[in-house]
Amino acid sequence: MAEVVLETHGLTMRFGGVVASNNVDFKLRARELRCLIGPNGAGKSTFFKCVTGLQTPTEGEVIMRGVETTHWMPHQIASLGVGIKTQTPNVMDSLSVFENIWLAARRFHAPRNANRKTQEIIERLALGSIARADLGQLAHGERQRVELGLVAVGDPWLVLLDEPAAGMSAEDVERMTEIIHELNKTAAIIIVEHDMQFIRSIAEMVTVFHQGKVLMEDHVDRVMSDPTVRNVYLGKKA
Amino acid sequence: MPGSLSKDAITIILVTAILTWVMPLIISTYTLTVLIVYGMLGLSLGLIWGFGGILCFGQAAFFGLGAYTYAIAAINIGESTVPMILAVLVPAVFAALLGAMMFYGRLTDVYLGVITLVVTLILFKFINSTAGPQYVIGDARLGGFNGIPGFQTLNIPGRPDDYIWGDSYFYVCAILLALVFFLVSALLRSSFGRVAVGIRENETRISLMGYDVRARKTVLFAAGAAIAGLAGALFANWSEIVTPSLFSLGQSAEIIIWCIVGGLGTRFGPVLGAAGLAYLKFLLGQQTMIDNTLITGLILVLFVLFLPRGIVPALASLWKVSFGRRPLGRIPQHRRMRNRERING
Amino acid sequence: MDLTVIILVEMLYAVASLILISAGLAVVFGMMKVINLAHGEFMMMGGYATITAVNLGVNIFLAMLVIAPIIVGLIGLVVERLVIRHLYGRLVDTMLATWGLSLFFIGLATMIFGNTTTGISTPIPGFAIGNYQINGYNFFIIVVAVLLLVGMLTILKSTRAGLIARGAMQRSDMAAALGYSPDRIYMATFFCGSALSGLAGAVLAPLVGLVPTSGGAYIAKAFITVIAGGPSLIAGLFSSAGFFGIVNQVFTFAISPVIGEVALLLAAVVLLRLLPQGITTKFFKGKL
Amino acid sequence: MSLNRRNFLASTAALAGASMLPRVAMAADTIKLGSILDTSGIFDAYGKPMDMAMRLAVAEINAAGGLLGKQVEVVAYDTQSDMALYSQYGQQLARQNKVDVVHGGILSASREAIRQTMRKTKTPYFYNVLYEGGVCDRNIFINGVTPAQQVEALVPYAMAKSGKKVYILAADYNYGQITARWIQKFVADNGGETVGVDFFPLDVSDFGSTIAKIQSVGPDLVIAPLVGGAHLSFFRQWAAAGMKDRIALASTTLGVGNEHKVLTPEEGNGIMVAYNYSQELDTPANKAFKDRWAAAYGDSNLIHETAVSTYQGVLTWAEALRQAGSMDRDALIAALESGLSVEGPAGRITVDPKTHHAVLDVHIMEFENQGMKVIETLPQRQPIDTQAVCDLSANPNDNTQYEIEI
Repeated sequence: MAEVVLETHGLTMRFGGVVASNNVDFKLRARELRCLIGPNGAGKSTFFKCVTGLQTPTEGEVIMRGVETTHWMPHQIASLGVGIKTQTPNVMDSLSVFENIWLAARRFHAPRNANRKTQEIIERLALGSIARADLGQLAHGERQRVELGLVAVGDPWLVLLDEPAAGMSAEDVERMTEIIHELNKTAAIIIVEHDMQFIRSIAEMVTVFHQGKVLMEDHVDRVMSDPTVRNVYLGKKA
Repeated sequence: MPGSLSKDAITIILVTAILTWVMPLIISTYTLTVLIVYGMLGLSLGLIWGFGGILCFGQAAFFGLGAYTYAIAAINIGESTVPMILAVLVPAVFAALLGAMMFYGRLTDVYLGVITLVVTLILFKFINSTAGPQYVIGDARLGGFNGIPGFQTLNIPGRPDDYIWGDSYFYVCAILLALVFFLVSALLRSSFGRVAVGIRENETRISLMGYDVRARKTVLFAAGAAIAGLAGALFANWSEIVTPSLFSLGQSAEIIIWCIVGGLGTRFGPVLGAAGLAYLKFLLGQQTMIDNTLITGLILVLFVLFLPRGIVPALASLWKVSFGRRPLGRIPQHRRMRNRERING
Repeated sequence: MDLTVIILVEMLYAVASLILISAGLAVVFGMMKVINLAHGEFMMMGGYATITAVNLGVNIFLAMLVIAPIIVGLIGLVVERLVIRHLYGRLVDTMLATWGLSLFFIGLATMIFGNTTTGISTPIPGFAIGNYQINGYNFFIIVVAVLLLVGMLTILKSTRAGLIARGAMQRSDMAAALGYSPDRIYMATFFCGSALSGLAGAVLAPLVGLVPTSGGAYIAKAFITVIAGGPSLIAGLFSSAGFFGIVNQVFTFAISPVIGEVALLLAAVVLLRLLPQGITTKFFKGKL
Repeated sequence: MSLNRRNFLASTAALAGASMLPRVAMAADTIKLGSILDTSGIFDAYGKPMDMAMRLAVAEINAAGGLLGKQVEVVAYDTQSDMALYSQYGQQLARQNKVDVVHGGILSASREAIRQTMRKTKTPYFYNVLYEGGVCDRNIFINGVTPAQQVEALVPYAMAKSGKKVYILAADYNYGQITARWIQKFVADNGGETVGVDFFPLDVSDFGSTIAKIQSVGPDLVIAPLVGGAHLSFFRQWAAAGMKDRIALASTTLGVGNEHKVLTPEEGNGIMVAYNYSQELDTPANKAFKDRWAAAYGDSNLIHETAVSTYQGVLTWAEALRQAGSMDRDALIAALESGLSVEGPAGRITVDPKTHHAVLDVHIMEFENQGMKVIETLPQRQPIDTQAVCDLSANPNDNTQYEIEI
């Protein structure tokens, strides 16, 4: 089996009296694609934020490729070669597509190489026609795609995506799926997602969160047919 | 930014040459000198605010620190070269420490504004209460409210008796401003500058790309302070006295007003805003009909309401609309950028 | 012993005057996320309104507690309609515009009242505590501050307007969704905030010599107090005014007034470094 | 903007487009008097009446036929209480407008900002404000009172009325620091004891803790050289605490900006001061002066110490010019150094040749019903503080502001 690239032990996050993430143990192997699902407030976004350094967990530890990163800042984690996309599009609106991607490329490459890498990604993601347009002028789907470009240009070995398909048209989702599969050839990927249809189309292994805990972890088909999971989603008692 | 650095350099040289030739025919060089100094001060805030998104309410602190450093060092050393260098270094180091304190504490927005404001107030109050004879640095009495007069002014390096003053001082200042302007252009064209603009646009994204936002903001903040410090030293040489009013909130306010009126996110805007408004103030002092404070206030309000992007960007987009290839597309961008500077409180 | 009492009273007074100075700014900031940098000038105008009214023969308490707040509130209303409402949601722009307004009002007051220091004397005589004389007016300031806090709490907790206000503080779009015009809410808020500033200026007027630039002395302190207080209106105001007031007075008595001021400012830096979003993000969370 | 104002009543000037351009040399058939004062901003309570006094003096000179057969033209700039503008306008006056004399400057910092420019350009400079003393420069003439002149008169009187233990509250800048030292010296000379000294920056306005502190020390007399609007709060809070009838109060600054008219009689009555001028000075010269002022400006309420100093400064300069008979600077200085005297509203003013400071009358006064009642007049006091360090006749190239060791 491939090496473990991400694991957490007893990851716990409390906000005042609320336990948003409760003693989560998690493992992810190289080039694995994993979806995190669960109803609103299940703790999947908190988990995501703790892993990416956007929040510091109250207890527990995060280990990436054998390095403990629990108290690291997001930029330190990103510098390891981890690509991160947050829930809302997080891009630089008054800069062009090229400039956006170039900034990401420049982090890991000298200026000349950064130019080349940027061009490559723009071609790969079919953004050529809008490369000079400012992000602020683009449609939602295009912005999401550019943000994936920002993630991809760094050649990550671990990619964390928070609701990448939210608010996108069917066509956009399809293109997104392709890109994710392409990324998955070299990187392990975690996707936090609501959209069951999208999950079915992309995932094999799924981790279900409920009330801050991992409810179950299994193949997507078995998870979908599991009565407990169904109840959780429909809001009935588990 | 369109164009290239070498093109920038040529433009800067041409514009400087023309202005230093034409302007003295209209305005006295003595007044022009201080307009240049203010222009440099405006540029220092324009750099960190317009391109780095750091709204500093205390840019005057670095200006004053530069001026006082120069005055104190000049009294102790008696030759102006080392004091000039110190006047750039001391504010830069001070800003680096202050910036590190703020940015590593993840302070942003108004909170950053409050800290810079408070630090300026502390410096002001401190300097203001040093009238007693016990406040001495080397041979220099700090002088409190009355300030420090009578220090060595700029001389040809190594020759303390050959003063640079009058017209030649004007040319020195003009060349220094051109040089600083060029360095700022170079900085903004470098990867560092482009990342800085990225930070202004979206701090989280830049840190998710793997850049250490805190360190970069600190460096940019220090660079702005170094420029303000240089401006302070030039000011000290011009006025031949330094007083605590250099540190005052009013001074900080003026710098912010210059940037707003001239135009944020441009290099030339703050310089123009500073020189223009300072000259306006100078002219207003020659009339007695309307209170000058009232006019300054009115200008600021009207600009925020009707021309929130400032003169230079407005002219630029007017130019684009009239002659440019590119349609209006870019215009709403800046407004959006400033809209985002709200608190999530 | 007597000195201890005096020091305690002076501390209470310092806290009370900080609360008064900051209340108007806090209301406007808490409700509208607008930093009104002309706040100090609103106070200055409150002072002038009081002095003018008293010189015209109005009872001083009526002038301070009724006339000045109403006049300044109305000025605030005009300012809101003409300037502020075009700038909602643009924090930095409103700060700059109100900064401009502050300069404008200084100029205006200079043209009307001139720059000579004016003032009225305090309406309450001093009295003795043991061997010490103390300014009786200090107690008046303390009482006004307490009444102000209690009043604000009551209004927010138990009136319909207070409920709407609390809703608007949490989510400004919620009030709109519930069918209240945000425009009217903002107008009302700005009126109240300005009136509070006017009240503070009026009540403090008998203690100081008033000049058109007097506002400048207050704005920095008010700004610091409000920001350090954080999101909760009353708890924030109370806790940060309490903290700064006590720090200030301890150092003032121990060393000198200057050191007291500097200590206050340093405390603000340290506080914001430790609690970057203000005191009430950590303590008194969720309180009003 | 420079205007040839025969009629100073036209005191407001239009902002004409022509002023955007620098002045080219103007017709040489007038004598140009440059004035540089804060007539807006926080110091205009001092500056505005000074400006009025200067214009009144010039108008009277012109009405009487001018000087050396020429009219005097005023070139005035408003420095807006901004130190940087002093440097700017100072240069403008000396180099561009090429004025024949400069009157003005209010704060010591503003004087120091322009003094060297005037010296370099050989433009005679009159500084008409009471100040901390010690300036020694052949190009400058100063006719305000200095600390020694005031304190020497005030301290013995105030101590005789109250007692030997003195507490000093002073503004924290040059003037306050130096004055506090002179007070300490004269308190000791008169057999008293200084029991406390506190300094306050000019923006301190809350004196509650200080008042408590003073009470814990228990002096007989408080001398308070406090300055400006914020410091006025002290006198308010002092009275509000009921301290006024318990401990006597004296000041060397209160009243200079007509502060006694702001304090109510209950707050002000009995405070002891010593100045060169008081509106209540009962002399024919003062009465005539007040009438002329009232004729020009409506009423004479705004007249204060530094306004009268300015008026007397212009008179001194005019008299010297008449005696010199030419516009030459050295002739002017020689005339001034000849022990020249003029009679002003506040009595006789004589130029001290050694220091270029003024020998003048000092009046001990007490506040009474918003006026300053003259108790005793000490005629022709010498500026002994500056005389101790400065001798321009022996050392004409001196160019320092001395700190006088006491």
